[in-house]
Amino acid sequence: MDQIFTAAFLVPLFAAGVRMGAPLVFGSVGDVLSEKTGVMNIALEGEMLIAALLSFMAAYSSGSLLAGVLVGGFAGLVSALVIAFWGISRRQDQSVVGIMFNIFALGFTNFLYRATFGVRTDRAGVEILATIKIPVLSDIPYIGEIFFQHNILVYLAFIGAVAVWFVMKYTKFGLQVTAAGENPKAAAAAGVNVVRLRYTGYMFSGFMAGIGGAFLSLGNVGTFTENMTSGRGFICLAITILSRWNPLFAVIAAFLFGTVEALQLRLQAMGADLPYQFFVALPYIVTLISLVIFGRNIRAPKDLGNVYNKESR
Amino acid sequence: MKQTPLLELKGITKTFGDFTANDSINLKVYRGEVHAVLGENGAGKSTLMNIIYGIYKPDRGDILLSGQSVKIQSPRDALRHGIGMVHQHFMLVGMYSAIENVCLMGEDSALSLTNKKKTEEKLNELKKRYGIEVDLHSPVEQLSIGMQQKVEILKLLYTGADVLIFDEPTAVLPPQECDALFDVIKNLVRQDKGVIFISHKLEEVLYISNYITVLTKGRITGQIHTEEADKETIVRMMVGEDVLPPDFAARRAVGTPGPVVLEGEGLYARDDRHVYTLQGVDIQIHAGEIVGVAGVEGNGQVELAEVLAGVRKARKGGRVKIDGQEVSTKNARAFIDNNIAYVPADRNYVGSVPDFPLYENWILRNNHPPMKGPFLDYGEIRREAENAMKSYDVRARGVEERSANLSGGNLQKFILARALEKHPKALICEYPTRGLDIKATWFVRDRILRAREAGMGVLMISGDFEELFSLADRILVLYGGKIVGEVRPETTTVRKVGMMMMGVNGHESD
Amino acid sequence: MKAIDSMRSGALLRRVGIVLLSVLAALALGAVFLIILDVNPFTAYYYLLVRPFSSLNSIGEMTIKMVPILIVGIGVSFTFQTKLSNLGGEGQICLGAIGMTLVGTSSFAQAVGGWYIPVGMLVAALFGACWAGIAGFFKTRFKASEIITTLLLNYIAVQLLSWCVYYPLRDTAGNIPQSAPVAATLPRLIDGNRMNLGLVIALVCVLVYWVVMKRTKFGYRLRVLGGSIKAATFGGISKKKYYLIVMLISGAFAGLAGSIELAGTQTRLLEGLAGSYGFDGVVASLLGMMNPLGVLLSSVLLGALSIGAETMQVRTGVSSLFLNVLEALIVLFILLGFSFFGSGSRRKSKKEKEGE
Amino acid sequence: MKKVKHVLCLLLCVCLSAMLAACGGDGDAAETNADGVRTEVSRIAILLPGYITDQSWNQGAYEGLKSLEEQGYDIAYTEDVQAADMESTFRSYCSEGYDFVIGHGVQYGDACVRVAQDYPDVYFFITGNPPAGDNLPGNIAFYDYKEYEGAFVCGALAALQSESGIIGYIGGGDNSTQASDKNAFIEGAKYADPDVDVRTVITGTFNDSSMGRETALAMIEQGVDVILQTCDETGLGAFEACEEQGVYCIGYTSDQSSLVEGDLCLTSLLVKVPEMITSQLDIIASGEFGGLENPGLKEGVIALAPFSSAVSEEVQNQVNEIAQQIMDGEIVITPNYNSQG
Repeated sequence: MDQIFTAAFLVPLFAAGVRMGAPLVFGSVGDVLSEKTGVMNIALEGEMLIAALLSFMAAYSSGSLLAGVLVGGFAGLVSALVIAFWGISRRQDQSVVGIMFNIFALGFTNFLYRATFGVRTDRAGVEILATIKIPVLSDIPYIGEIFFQHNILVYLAFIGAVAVWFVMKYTKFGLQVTAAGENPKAAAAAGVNVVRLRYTGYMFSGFMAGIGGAFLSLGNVGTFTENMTSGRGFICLAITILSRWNPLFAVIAAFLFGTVEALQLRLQAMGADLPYQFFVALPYIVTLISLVIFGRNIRAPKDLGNVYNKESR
Repeated sequence: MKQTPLLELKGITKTFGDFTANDSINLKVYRGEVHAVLGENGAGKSTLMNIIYGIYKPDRGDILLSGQSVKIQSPRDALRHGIGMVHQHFMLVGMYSAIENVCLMGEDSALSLTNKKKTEEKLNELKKRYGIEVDLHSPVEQLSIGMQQKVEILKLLYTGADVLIFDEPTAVLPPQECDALFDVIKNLVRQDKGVIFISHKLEEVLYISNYITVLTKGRITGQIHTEEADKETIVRMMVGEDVLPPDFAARRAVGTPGPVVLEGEGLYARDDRHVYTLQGVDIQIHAGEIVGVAGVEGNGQVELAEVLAGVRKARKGGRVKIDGQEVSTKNARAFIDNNIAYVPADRNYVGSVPDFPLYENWILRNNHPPMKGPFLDYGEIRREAENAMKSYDVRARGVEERSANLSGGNLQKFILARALEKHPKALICEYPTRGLDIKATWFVRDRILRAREAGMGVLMISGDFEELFSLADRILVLYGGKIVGEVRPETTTVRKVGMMMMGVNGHESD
Repeated sequence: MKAIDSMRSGALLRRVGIVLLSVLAALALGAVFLIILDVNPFTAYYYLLVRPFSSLNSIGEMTIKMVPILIVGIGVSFTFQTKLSNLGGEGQICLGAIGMTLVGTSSFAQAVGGWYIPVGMLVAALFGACWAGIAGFFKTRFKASEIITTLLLNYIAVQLLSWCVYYPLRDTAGNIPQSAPVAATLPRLIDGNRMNLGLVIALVCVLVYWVVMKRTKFGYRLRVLGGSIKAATFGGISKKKYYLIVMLISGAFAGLAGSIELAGTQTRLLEGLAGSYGFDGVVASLLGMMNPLGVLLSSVLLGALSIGAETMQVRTGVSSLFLNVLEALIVLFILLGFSFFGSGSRRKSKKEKEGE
Repeated sequence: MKKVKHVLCLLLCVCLSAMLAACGGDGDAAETNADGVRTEVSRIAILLPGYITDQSWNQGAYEGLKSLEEQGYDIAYTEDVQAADMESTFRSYCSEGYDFVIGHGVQYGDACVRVAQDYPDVYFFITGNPPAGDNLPGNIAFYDYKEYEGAFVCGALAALQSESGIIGYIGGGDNSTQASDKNAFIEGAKYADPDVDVRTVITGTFNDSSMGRETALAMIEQGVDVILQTCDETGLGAFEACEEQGVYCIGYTSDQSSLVEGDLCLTSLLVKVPEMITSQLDIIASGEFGGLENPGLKEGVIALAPFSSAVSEEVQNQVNEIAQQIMDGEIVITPNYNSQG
């Protein structure tokens, strides 16, 4: 397939990989921080879905995409707050609560969408976020097209990832985050408020997932469709592991996943002679295999998933 | 010297449900003074310290700092008020260096950039002032226990703590490091800090402190200036009566030991972090002898015990033989079938399943529990457990009791009963009396001696010199994963063994 | 699962109260949603909760839904006992259904008729076990989180099933992407009622689970592993071995559920066959707290809710997706209820611990 | 045993809450029944494979149903009915007294046949071809409309309209209708222009609009300049991409020109779902219900929406002629239900 190794094929492929990876970057970068504090955000899927709807509703009623994105982030944050109440304050099993929240979100968005928009023949839609070409950078051959001709949220995803990486590596907050996930008792003894820190991490993760959800509805299609996250939240969890809890690696892993997804669409269109089911399953197979290959000997935060109880001995 | 106390507790009471852990505790700590709090495990010392440190909230009572009443809601508050605590289990993040661990602390805003240079300078200054020598750059999990303790102390000094609480600081240290610790503490009080020193060891309390408070079952049963105190008074304060410890050393075996029952050749093993902590050990345990193993924690003694008990793989071709027959260390069940009994250090999560009732814990580490056809015969299991609990004086509401609800002493007796009930060939025990009260300790030691008298080979890992010297027939000293010396307790001294544990004077056995 | 531990303790009356209040609170909150939709909540709840039990026929329908949930729930309970989470029920059901189809449409099945069913079930269980075994193998060999791998395997299994009905297993007669019908269906228990032999098999599964967990060395070992991994090592119980075995077992159960859904209800392989049984099984196991009878009752509840939701949609127009909201609320409120009021045991234990 | 007690309390709670709910219940509505051959139905229900908000296949059915409601019929619908729930949903409608139950899609055939035998008084209707087998009950009607005829014409239109000579088809991938559409689209395109290059992608989902958008973008990169989508909500995303890139597209099921800006939506492949459903009522009235029908372009069940201004007069004529030829039987299309080529 010499068609594949041409700039005309590869450049748009990688550009699409960036585009499709961006919502995953939001989800997984947030989750990286949250998992570093010791809480796994299994509810990403549900948070994204609720945010996708609410951001669309806000953008639709206000006419402002910015308002939509902000509401999306806020919706994710509030969802996370609710889950955190169960998972951190009430010390319930985080994965059980997360799974239940995902189930809840599917029904809730259906309910809310219908209650708000009813069933209409015309389509409730908004303009999607415009593509912004970064001056100068977007003119670089190949690179410009791949990285610098996207909507604002794609850039924000990258900036967000770098910012989280910087904060985790160079600030006291970053040290505290890792300490809370490694040894919460030691962190507490050092004066860190572990519960508050875990809330912060989790809600940040919810906020990011919310922006990721807004990306789906406002960045891609300008409307909400039922269950539009289609499992992306779970992929984000896999990416978090692949990234070894490093936000920059999370960007790379998300990009990898997006590219495989983009690739399968292109291979199909080019008439590759395989059943389509194989292509549809391909990104998941790749993720599974990379988990096995790159996921070996990784060191997860020691206290990940454990309930922190201040007064326990 | 009677100025305002630096720290004063007034009527501190803390209950957990119906259980009173601290009952109206009054206590004063002055600058330049070491105030020892003495008591057995479960006497409420840790609860009290956790209250001072803001981890628990007291039900009643006041905490006064330099005469001012303060509310301490969290460790953060405590640090802000100048109270620091060196925990028994160090509160350090293992993957961080000393500098990073220190950076975690402090008042500056969370989003401020970490300034490692500045922190390092200040730490170096503190090191000089208090005479503490420690590596600031390696991840603390790679440092020795004594070093980690020093990092803890530095961390507190860095935040400007005036009151330093030491929670059983010597429990994990070899004797030489204890001396170094005492030097540090003396330096601290010389610089006008106040120190609370928690311990259950009489000698060191008498050595280091200026004032002693004795806690028993949550109440203060005695307060005395150290210069007025002697051992007998304090023991009386603790147990309320005169009790003499039995003389275990008198029961030392005489004559030649029996044949080798358990043997290890060229044993190498990795710990849970995949680090080789056991680096080639040959060991033979004869029937009818107690082999003591001494060493600073983390020098391979736990891994040695685990390999010999069959729960950790021997690597690099190391072999274990039981009665001369080689048994694969990959197969824990073979060890169980060959009747190698094991009493692990962690009673609550290794030696038992905390949520299981006692009768279910009775058949842990048992390949052939009583069966009725294909099913477990719980009737028989209960009977066995009940009988053993009677003969080992395990006090619990019954076999239905969850093992998590047992006190340390009772649980240890239960585990020992289970290990010895089948008359094993060899008994391997790790820190058998750690954290037990005096009477339970005596009971366990007596049973270990009886096991030897019944012809078992016993391997006993201990951090307690009194225990090693009074029970063991010979003591192996481990350092860096190797045996650096073998001594007979009658012919050596604690100090010599301590030197060997530090890697000094290896092989200089009497 | 700490959440569950806290539930196991406490007096009977107290727990009845907690569960009751939690369910009521969840229903009350759900009622708010219904009122917004302009639906009388009492009417809706009548169809949702009471109607499914109103006739033998609807009870029969309920069992059809309940059986796969129950069997998957039992399988998942095995993994929860060791504190592993098998969220791959959906994929394992798909694989089981494929296995059943392979046997059921073979010439062997044509020859022996209904007798192919036990063979088919065995093959289905084997297929399901292998699928879960992949996750189990990755867990034990590469330490890959079984939560993530089982979820990923679901997506792959759904495509695998789709491929099967499009290509190798497609019925040559007719133009629909589905397999040929199997040679015989599961016998029904009552004439004119859809209740079938699957119910008996499911109940046997419950019994097997109960006996294995409570009365055998194997079950004992699984529980030790779940109680404390280190205690398991101490007891000579190989973590890797039992993790793998337990994943295989739970996969086998899900595969069995797939085969019953296929031979009892669908009669041929088609897409979407696994429905939401995979996650419902997890919910049943959690709600029933891994107790055999509890899982059974939770499955009855979930089966009834799922039939009730259909009736509710028919009668009141409330989307059956509302069920998701209600199901989640019920579980979350029960967890919440126990976290607030179910901690009576801890205090007691402290006292006992110290007061020897 | 403690655990048993716990379980008992769970049971108790379920029962109590059920009873509580029952207190407020208003009891059953009267079950309907009528003996003899019925020529009239009053309560109509439909099982949908997707959501009624998809602007497409499902929404069309919903609109048909709504128009019946205005005529005084009692209607109900259930969305997203997957294989696991098909039969029980059919049964719950039957037992709730609905006398005309529709399965909206070929996949409902099997379950319907099983249910229909138990409810001979109820009329059933499947919008697709019947499952294999001889003994189909008489109370089911199948409606195997020739959607592929429309797809053929769309293929021709796309080929004629394309400047690059590359056109695309995006399918959801779930059923034989889709496969025959895809194959007829290719056939039609080749008929109009033997050199045309047709790119096809099956997304595997009908409700992931983001995926639809990316699929269309991927095609557009490869030079595709006319796209037909037949994948409901996923297709909405494809429209978004077409709009963004200024590429022509063809709508599906209903006239979707309003969903795309300007004149980019060339036409729509109309499947007159509402008419399909309403026409059955006339058939029931005539007493001739049942069996299989095969309507297509000729019968007007499949049609093209009005062309947009972007389609030249000439192309319009050519396309109309091809459509006419199909109606006249001059072009005979053999449906190919195999999704792979």
